[in-house]
Amino acid sequence: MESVLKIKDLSVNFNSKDGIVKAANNLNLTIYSGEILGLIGETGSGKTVLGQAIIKILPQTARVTGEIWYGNRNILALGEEEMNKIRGKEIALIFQNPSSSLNPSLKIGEQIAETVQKHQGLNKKEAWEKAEAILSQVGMPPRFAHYYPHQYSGGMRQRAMVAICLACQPLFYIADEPTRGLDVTVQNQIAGLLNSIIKNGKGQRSMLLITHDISVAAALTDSMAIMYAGEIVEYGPTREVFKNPLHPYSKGLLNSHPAKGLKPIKGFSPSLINLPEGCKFFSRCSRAEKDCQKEVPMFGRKGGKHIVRCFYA
Amino acid sequence: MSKKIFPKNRLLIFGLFLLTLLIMVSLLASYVAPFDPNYVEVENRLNRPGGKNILGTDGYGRDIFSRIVFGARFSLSLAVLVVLINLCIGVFIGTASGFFGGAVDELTMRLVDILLAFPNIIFALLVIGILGPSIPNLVFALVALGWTNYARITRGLVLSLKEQDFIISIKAIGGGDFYIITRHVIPSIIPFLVVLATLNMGHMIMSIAALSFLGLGVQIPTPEWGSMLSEGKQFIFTHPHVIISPGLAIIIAVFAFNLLGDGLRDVLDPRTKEIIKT
Amino acid sequence: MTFKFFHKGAALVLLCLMLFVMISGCGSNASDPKKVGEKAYPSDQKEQVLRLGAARDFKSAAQGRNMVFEYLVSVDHEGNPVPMLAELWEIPGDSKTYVFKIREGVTFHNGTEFDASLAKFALEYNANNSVWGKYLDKIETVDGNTVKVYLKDYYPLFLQDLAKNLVVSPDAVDPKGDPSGKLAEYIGTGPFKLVSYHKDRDAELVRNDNYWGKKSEINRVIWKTIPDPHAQIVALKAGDVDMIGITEHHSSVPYVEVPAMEDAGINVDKTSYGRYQVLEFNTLREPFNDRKVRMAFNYAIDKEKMVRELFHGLTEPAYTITAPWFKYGPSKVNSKYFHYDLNKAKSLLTEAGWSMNSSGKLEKEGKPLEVELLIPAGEANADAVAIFVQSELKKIGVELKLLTLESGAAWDRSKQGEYEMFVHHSFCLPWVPGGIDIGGKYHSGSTSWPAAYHSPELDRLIEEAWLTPDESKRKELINKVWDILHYEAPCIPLYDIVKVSAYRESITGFKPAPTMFDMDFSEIKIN
Amino acid sequence: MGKIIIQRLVISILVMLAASFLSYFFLYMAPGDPAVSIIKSQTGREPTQAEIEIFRENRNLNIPLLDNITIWFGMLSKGDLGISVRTGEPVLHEFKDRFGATFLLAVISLVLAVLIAFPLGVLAATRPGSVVDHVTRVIGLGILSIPEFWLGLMLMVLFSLTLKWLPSFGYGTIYHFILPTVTLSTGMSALLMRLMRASMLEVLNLDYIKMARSKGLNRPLIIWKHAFRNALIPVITIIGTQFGHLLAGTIIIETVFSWPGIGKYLVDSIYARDYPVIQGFVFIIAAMFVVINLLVDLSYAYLDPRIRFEQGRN
Repeated sequence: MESVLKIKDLSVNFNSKDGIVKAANNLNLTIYSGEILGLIGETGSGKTVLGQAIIKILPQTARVTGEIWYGNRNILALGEEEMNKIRGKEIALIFQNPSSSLNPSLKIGEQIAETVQKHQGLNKKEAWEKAEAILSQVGMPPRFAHYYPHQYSGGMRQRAMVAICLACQPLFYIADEPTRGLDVTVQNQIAGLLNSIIKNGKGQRSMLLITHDISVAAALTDSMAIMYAGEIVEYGPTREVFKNPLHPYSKGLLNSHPAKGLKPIKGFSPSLINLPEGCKFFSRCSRAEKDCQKEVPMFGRKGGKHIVRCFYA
Repeated sequence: MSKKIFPKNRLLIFGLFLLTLLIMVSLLASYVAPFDPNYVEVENRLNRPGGKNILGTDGYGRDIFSRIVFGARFSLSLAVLVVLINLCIGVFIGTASGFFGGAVDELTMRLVDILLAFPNIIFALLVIGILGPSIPNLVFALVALGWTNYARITRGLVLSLKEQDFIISIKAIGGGDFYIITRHVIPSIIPFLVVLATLNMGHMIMSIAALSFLGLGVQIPTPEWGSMLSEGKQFIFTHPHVIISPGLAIIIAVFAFNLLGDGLRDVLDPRTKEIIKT
Repeated sequence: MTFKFFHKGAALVLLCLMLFVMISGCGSNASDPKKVGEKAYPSDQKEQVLRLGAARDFKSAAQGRNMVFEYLVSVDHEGNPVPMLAELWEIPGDSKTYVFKIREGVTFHNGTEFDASLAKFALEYNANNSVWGKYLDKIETVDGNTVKVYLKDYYPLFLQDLAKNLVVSPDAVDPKGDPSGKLAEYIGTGPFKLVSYHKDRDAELVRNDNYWGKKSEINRVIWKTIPDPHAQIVALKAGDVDMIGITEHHSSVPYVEVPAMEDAGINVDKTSYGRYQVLEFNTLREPFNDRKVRMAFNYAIDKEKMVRELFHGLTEPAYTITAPWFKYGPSKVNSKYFHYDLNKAKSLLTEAGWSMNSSGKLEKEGKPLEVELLIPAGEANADAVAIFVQSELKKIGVELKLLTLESGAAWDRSKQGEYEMFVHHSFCLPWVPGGIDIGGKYHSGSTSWPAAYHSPELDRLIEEAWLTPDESKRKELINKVWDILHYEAPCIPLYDIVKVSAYRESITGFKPAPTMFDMDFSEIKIN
Repeated sequence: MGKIIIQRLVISILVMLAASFLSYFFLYMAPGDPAVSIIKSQTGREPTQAEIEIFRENRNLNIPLLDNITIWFGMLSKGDLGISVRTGEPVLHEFKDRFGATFLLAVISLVLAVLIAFPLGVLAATRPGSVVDHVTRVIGLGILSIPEFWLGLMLMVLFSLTLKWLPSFGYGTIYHFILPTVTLSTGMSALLMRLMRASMLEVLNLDYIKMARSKGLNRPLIIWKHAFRNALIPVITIIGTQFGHLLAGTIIIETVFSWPGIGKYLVDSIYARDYPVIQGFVFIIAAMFVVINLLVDLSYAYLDPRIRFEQGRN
């Protein structure tokens, strides 16, 4: 399979009043065309930062190092103007929390149409027609284009959000917690919608699905990366990871799922400001040994594509 | 913390420095001022700056510098007085209104709405114009409407505090209203009040000066900055120095309070920024 | 979607409405002040345009009205009645009947001829607003140019009152021809006609070519309202106006500006109208119930220095209660009575029982000599005078406190006698100077000044003078009044508030009008 | 929305009535006789008792307080604000004749201030911590510390007296507008700039701005179409509530520049105790205040669809 996006040694730091926040540390990740890659982790593990780093909309205070290869272009080396040709047109970001991510003072139709206008050079009228078409594509009546976000229900807003991202038919999608805060039935609808977008892409479209929801990840993704404290700790095809989680954190995460009996991991994830040396999971790990505290474990390959960052897995 | 604040808040430090200077000058006015601010010597009137009168003399031959120095004492203490009265009334009404709610709240907030609708300088003009210029009338005119802003903001803060877990839990374990208000509510809103009062100080100094300028402020021959401008206005085209330096004194004092308030707003609590906009 | 329509629509309609109302509200006068300004420049050599900078709105200033309207009887500088639209008058017998002979050949600006019946109308119109109206019995026209006025009682000020009664056309009042109507249009007989007027901005007048008297050389007068005196001076220096100060009864031109104006080549003219600024004593209270203290205060103030330093020597210090040259003025008293003399002041105070204590302050029985000077807000130059007097009195150990009150409140205090010293200015023409008016200050019946100096002897003399139609007898009585008053020193006369008029060099022939409410343009020319 | 407007209108009318009643009451209780002050201002001397009586009778000043108030409300219901004691002209005329000048001064200054403040505020907000941001902050604070009337006097000294470029007073040509409007708009623009910056900063940190960026929209479009419009809402509210401040500033500036507006007239009427004028002016000013607030509400609804629709549903 062809890779769409290759992340190499990506680190993201923020300067804050209290010190340097290390939101991502030496991340490496490859997304292949046609696949949905799940990025799983607790809140605050740096998932969202990764998503926004790919499309380069992190705040100015962020310091990003490493490489992100999109096709043959290193996104991190691109200028703002070139980047604007990629954003929305080739890579789209589906935000979490659509109620705050949709502009309250613009009609949904306008928010879709302006992307089309920008990337496809259509005039206003054509862009609006297109916007209505896209809305019906995501399962909403075209007249809803004339409504404002606050007139939509939560599920409809998420659909509208998907519609905005779908507007220019990009090939690569980043979906950031797309099902968060929705009813279960609506969650399923949105998940189905996302799935159909990728599956209808004839192997051309791919998606990075950022979520903390294990069941959504299990249902949608082809492969999975588990993130903890700014690092990826385990990666592999979804089925294998689920069947046989290797990292102690992955095990805990999968076990904390209600379906498996709700066994929470003891302790809290470390603050991203004062990260411990060595394995970041050390303090909460039941299998930890002394050397875990000294050195960050390297990835070990456990058959096929399944890799894990743990000395004892 | 302090190490990091320092370079970022040079303006705050500068404001604090200016203010300290002003307070020192007004406290030590009789030592700083070279002359009696009310000593009239008509033979020496309208001297240009320089010589034994650093900032020159006014239309009656009084030393402008000495008048500005004593004026600092007067203008500052009057503004402080007005702000304090406003603060006390506003906090009292705002707290009562926000904490107890109900009909009292409804009634006071309607009253506040009505009073806020009144342009305060126009009101002061009306009051002093009718009752005559005097310090009690001036204070009354500025207080009659001045407390409303404090009441409004205090009420808002108290309302949001009331919903917070720690207040609810103190209430649950049987803490009395008075105890909660004095020990928990008021202390938590102090940072906001400090910022508000500091910014309000500058505004008050200007309002008092404006009213004095219109001849509605303090009695002659009190050395007050606004009335110095009012008296000096007749010399604007012949001897502009008479109105330049008192004006600069007002600017420096107001600037000091504005810098301080603005800086404090950044330092004290990030929420102050959202609540106190101007 | 009806809501959407409602909102955008309503917002727009309301906005438009507001704007329309606001603009139409101001449209009536926002349109053409520029026109006036443009016309103001005398492009045509033959046309003489005089631009006046005035502190007040044209219609609210007596000087403005007096360009358009005239009186039956006017007064001269000293207060003697002189003929105007009444050529002459007779007071046959009982001094209650006046016969006026109306000037012939006078027409109103609308073309109607002025005659006895119109004079009768004007008198009836004014009777409603004048004190003499209360004494009025009836008005009769004897023939085409004779009017007879019958008063119920003798009223000595009748002719002087007429000198402030405008002769208006019946067409000028609303409703037309109704003597109790109100003045609506400026239709008079005066030397100028009003052609355009914008409230608080300007007015334009053209010469009345049918004027009965000496016609002015000026074809057109532009009245520009500039409330601020300093702005007036700038306008004069910049050539935006030709003349300032003439349109006010008070001196509106600050004395301090005069030297700089003279340096800038501007002619400055000062005219005394006998208006004196005085400090009144409360003679019912300590310490001013003692004549010696009142005299001491008079001696203690160096008026020469005050006038020289504060007023640039433009005015004259005052040593009589009012101007001696008035018809009923104190011409016979010793005017040098209260010249500056610190030693005399000190010894008078010692005589009065006040002695200097160790801290340089006067005291009597342990009580320091502290008095309060009440200043009605807005009294011209009062602040300057007060501060000067304060510093002068300090030299003899008196502490003077200053209290400025809103003028209404200050006058209420005077009515109640609740003051120690009070700064104000005296009566002036065309009203009879203080003392003779029964309501005046120094008669015990005065409601405004119950605490001024009063005595039964003074009351008797004043009443007698009031009721004596014979001029020489009356003058004799009045001289006695002034003698008593100047002996008792009931006030401190300070200085003569001269009216300052300033005009550009190109203007010649300026002549001060007989009263401060009039303007005389008969000789003025612009070169 | 309709309901809200009606509710507001009712409150506003109450406010207006209360305001004029209060001002009237104040005047009535205050010392001093309007007859005396008005005759004094016209003749420059103390009136005699006889003159005062005539004047009081002619101008209806002898009517007791309560009767006068009922008369006034009766006239008000017919749109009549009474007749000025001082000039004998209808109050509404007096107001209309002067309001244009005040309105023009206030509006031109406000427009000028908006034109200066909004771009600068946006500029500072889009570059937080930059030199531009710091400089505008310090200058803004500095300007806010200058008393308006003093600034007016200084500009007068500089541009009229020293440089002789501009007229110092009066009304008429465009040049007459420059100094007063510049004076008024200076302080106003500093205030608006600070508000705009704060509001813009807040909006720029919101999710939908990131969303707009992620769509590949260019910066100007994001700033002006997405952020500015939303940042405007709180600023407009404050402009509305600051209207009284603006009017007050105008009154002081009018006395400095001899501007023939309502400000100076109101001050003079207060001194002369011209009851009907003060009462009427206070009523009209309160009414304007109410209308401005209503306009602000409407523009608010226009800018922020949430309010428009949610309240419309009620």
